[in-house]
Amino acid sequence: MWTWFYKLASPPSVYAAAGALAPWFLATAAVAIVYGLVDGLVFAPPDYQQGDAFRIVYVHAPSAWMSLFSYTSMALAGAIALVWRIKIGHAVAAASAPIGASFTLLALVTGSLWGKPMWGTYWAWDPRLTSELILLFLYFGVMSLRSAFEDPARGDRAAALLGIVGLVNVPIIHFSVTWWNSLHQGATVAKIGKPAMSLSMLWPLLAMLLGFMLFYGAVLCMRLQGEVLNRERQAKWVREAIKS
Amino acid sequence: MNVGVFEAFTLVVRRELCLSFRRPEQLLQPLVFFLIVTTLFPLGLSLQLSLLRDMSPGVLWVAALLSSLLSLDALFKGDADDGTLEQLALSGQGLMVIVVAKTCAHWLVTGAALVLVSPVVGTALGIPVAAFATMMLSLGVGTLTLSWLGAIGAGLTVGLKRGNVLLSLIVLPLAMPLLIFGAGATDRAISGTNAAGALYFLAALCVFTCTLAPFAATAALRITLE
Amino acid sequence: MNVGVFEAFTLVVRRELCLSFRRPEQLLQPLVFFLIVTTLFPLGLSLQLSLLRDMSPGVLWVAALLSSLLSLDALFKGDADDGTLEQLALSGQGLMVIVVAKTCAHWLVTGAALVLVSPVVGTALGIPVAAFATMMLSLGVGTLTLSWLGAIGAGLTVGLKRGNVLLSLIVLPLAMPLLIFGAGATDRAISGTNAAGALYFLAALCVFTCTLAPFAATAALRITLE
Amino acid sequence: MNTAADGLSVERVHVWRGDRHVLKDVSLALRSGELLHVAGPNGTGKTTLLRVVCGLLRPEQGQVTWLGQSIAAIRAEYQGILAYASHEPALKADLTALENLRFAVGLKRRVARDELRDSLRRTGVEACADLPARVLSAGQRRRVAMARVIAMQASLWLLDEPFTNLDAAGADMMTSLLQSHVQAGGSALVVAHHDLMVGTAPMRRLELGP
Amino acid sequence: MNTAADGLSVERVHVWRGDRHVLKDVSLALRSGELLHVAGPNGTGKTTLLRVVCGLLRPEQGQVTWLGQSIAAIRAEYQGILAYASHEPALKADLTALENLRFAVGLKRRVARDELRDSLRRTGVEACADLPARVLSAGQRRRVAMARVIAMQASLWLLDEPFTNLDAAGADMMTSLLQSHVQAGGSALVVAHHDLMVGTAPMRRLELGP
Ligand code: HEM
Ligand SMILES: Nc1ncnc2c1ncn2[C@@H]1O[C@H](COP(=O)(O)OP(=O)(O)OP(=O)(O)O)[C@@H](O)[C@H]1O
Ligand SMILES: Nc1ncnc2c1ncn2[C@@H]1O[C@H](COP(=O)(O)OP(=O)(O)OP(=O)(O)O)[C@@H](O)[C@H]1O
Ligand SMILES: [Mg+2]
Ligand SMILES: [Mg+2]
Repeated sequence: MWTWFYKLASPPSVYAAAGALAPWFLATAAVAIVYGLVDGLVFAPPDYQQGDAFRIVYVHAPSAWMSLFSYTSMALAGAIALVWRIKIGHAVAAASAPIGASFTLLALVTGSLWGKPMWGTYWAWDPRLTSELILLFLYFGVMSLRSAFEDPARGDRAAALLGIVGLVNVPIIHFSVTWWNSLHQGATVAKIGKPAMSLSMLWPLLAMLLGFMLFYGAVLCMRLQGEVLNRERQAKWVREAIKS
Repeated sequence: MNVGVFEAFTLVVRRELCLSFRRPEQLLQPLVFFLIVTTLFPLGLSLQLSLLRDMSPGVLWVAALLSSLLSLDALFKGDADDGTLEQLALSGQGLMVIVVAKTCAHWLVTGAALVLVSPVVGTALGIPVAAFATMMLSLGVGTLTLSWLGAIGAGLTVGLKRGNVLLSLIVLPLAMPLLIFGAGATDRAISGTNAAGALYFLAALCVFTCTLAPFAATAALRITLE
Repeated sequence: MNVGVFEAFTLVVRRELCLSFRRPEQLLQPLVFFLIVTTLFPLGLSLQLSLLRDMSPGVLWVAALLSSLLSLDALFKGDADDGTLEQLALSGQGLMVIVVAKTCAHWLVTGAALVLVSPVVGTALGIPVAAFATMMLSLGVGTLTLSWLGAIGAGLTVGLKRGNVLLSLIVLPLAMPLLIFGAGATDRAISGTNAAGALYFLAALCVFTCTLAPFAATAALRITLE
Repeated sequence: MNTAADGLSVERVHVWRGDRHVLKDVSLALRSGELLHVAGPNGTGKTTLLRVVCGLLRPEQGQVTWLGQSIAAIRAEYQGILAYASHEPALKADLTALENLRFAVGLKRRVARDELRDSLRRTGVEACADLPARVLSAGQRRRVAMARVIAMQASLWLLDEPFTNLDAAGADMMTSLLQSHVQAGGSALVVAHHDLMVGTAPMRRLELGP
Repeated sequence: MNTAADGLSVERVHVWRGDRHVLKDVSLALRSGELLHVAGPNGTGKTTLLRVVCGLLRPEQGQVTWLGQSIAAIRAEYQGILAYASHEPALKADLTALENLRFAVGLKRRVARDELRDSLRRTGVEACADLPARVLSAGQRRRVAMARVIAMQASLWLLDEPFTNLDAAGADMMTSLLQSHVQAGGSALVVAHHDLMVGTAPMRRLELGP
């Protein structure tokens, strides 16, 4: 069982798998995002309070969710690599950090663009917004820590550890709206039982989430290939792969 | 004649204190830094005294945070530079004992000292005497938490040149909740409302950090030592 | 084939920039520190948004000051630790050329960079766009002055362990006038009044410092080198 | 069966640094009462080997065992019996020579101040006992570092160029220290660029190639 | 009249460090084409003497002159003709060996990159030219430091234990470098604990006592 797992996690097979998966992810992501955008921006009814301004939610919420999701997966990949010494985990973590940081930035930007019509300001020092900003700083910290080391192996492990430590921030972001009174709106979609959103608005949102997720997968696969090549540049299989 | 964990702990603490007291002016530096930063702010605000009152908890806490942080980057760096960290790591004592001892010693010479001097700063910032107890308690708990967060950061950045800025980058985001609740507690104490909630939260944060951070800091140091 | 003063100056500046760019993330660190400190303050104020507006110039300036300061302690220390400072001192070039070159390079990678990023921070702190020009101008002049003041302090404290806290002690008091007028200029620009007076004063301060500080910093370095 | 179960054994160790394969399949065995002289041109990995043997560096392949057990598994015991002297003397500049010894040796074994003074006397720097390490000369620092090794009473010495900065008398002292250490049943791994002239000890030599 | 007006001359220099009278009335003279070997037990002030000669340390009494003029008076010219190699190799860890040379030598004279590479080749570390100094071994660093001395084309070499960390081949290289330097009319003050075997050069020895 374990040998099977290690074989699967070996760099050549990961490289091959990532290469094979990336186009599929990209294609399905395109379909989901196009459906989500068309349905969300054109067909979904305007909000009774916010009018059309609410439509930015179709970018904002998925990218905000993805910022948390990719942080968590980065930290988990790092943890797995740290504990079981599976090197490919570091490559996954290194590949997902910049993607996650981009999602975070996107969430921050779309959020503040939305904030202007809703709250009358681009930025407020609200717990949700602040903790999301902290997430961005954490991404920066992880990335710069990794590159600050001369020895890539140590940089990987140091970054993995910081990623794990920073994981405490994720629940804070998620629950900040319930723990403190906040400008930001509370959980709307994930309310168990009945979502506080009409289904015609919800479907495109879910499609966008799915699309973002697949897009993340696609970019991750592509970046992972680059990481693996760079890390294994001494290995025989890479030389052969480059030659052929 | 093996050396027990407790003995090793006291020995390392004594070593650190000895190093600190070897240069008495160094002991005073975080304190004086704290004093200076707290006096800077009112200046930066063009002396609008009415503002000062409202912002004193924030100023107090930011100053405490920065002055604690500034001294944190030397936590392991000095020992790494002159090779004594290797000797400590090969001492046969677990690395964790050494990390815990060094962090406690750091807190004693910065955090604890800062708490003692805080009434002076508090007076200068116009914080009422009635709020001093809460202020000192929250600062004590807060700086201890901070020393531990900083130990993780210092462990991760030891051996990096100009690690101190990277250290701030790592530690400051983690320290934000601390700041919010610490300043919140002080603020409530000043306005006379009940600060117990924020204090409890600070204490919980401290317990949480002090339980987990030793492991994280030790792991961090081990990673960078290799 | 003797090396002229100007050639030596450019060589040292290139050396410093090369050292900075060798680790691109280090270049970003003072900036990110600046961003972080400016986000810390509002948190420390328990989110009283009304306050924020009034104190934004103070926050901006204190953050600029601290982030410039943090990187200053590495100005000569790195070179002193690895023995290259001795080599520079024996290079046949006057020590002053080297001091001036190192300080200018320091300003380029911290001060100038900080000015460029200040609009972002300004937006977060709610500073109106109309005030940006004054803010950036004053920050540019101010950080240059600060780099020079810091060079004196760094010259005096090089060779001391944990000199960075001592450095702050030396530089911060000197930087107070800077802070007052810098924040004053920004404040006036925000409220729409004429900031020229404060700006002139800042410029005068800068010229004064840039004329005298090279001598002071060189002398300080020479003292500690012996 | 493992023939090296009664001492230090390094088995087929490989270490890469950056793109360089620094240690290529290095093996060695060292028993009590033995001295191994590690030699080789600059940059061939002698220091790296010593750090691997200490446990400061984990080899990518191969293993290091002590009494048949992997040193990572018996970390604390193993560290208890070894003394490492690196390229630098590893002294705190602000502490006196004596305090330096006290805080370093004190973590390994309970030790009286007189004993520490005695080991400083054996390396010829008793006069510097109460001077801060900052003001000591290069050779004096090296001697203090050696006094630390002695005071640790370790059975395995790992010394990286211990003759560096020592004057002629110091080199003789170093040689006789090594000799009495191995005669008392200790073992030592010594990196040095010139020949060791340790008279009676059974000495072997490991030459690392480029 | 001053007999040493055509070279370096140290006259009755005294230096105190803390309570210690480290240099007691030291005098020496060194002309072009000469090599002076400074020897003496650890801690007798050899490094201190070298720093005094460099001008890094001002003696409490006595004076150091070059061509009859006090070195403090002709600081820039004097520094232009000397090359000092201290106990540490004095390299920036983040810069490559080549960049280290470029920024250090470039302040003394205009120098082409090929020339620097050539001096690295002469000290046997051309292969390390583009590695950051951080990853070099102790001996490799020492060789880079020596390459810097060569590239400076200085007429006065002040070397503090230049044989440290060098392997046998490195020591031979060092000796022949010294030899060709003095044969070309340069002069050198070399601190070393063992005998220098520089064949033909007129070599003198200054023994510092405790
Ligand atoms: C810079 C400003 C903003 C930031 C940093 C931000 C951040 C976030 C984050 C991190 C989430 C994900 C929360 C989670 O998964 O638990 C989120 C979700 C969401 N945000 Fe924002 N937000 C901002 C502004 C806004 C504004 C102005 C609105 C609209 C009034 C808004 C509406 C939403 C909605 C509807 C969700 C989905 C809620 C859910 O079902 O969980 N956000 N935002
Ligand atoms: N990141 C890296 N990239 C390339 N080479 C490296 C890297 N790190 C270390 N090296 C090389 O590994 C070797 C390290 O060797 P080590 O320090 O063990 O040498 P040594 O045998 O102790 O030499 P010396 O006698 O000079 O002390 C050096 O040749 C060095 O250049
Ligand atoms: N502040 C001080 N108080 C007392 N003694 C001091 C002080 N500073 C330096 N010394 C002594 O001065 C001497 C410095 O000598 P120096 O470093 O020049 O020796 P050296 O001949 O180079 O020795 P080595 O061969 O070990 O390199 C040492 O003996 C040192 O102990
Ligand atoms: Mg070595
Ligand atoms: Mg010496």
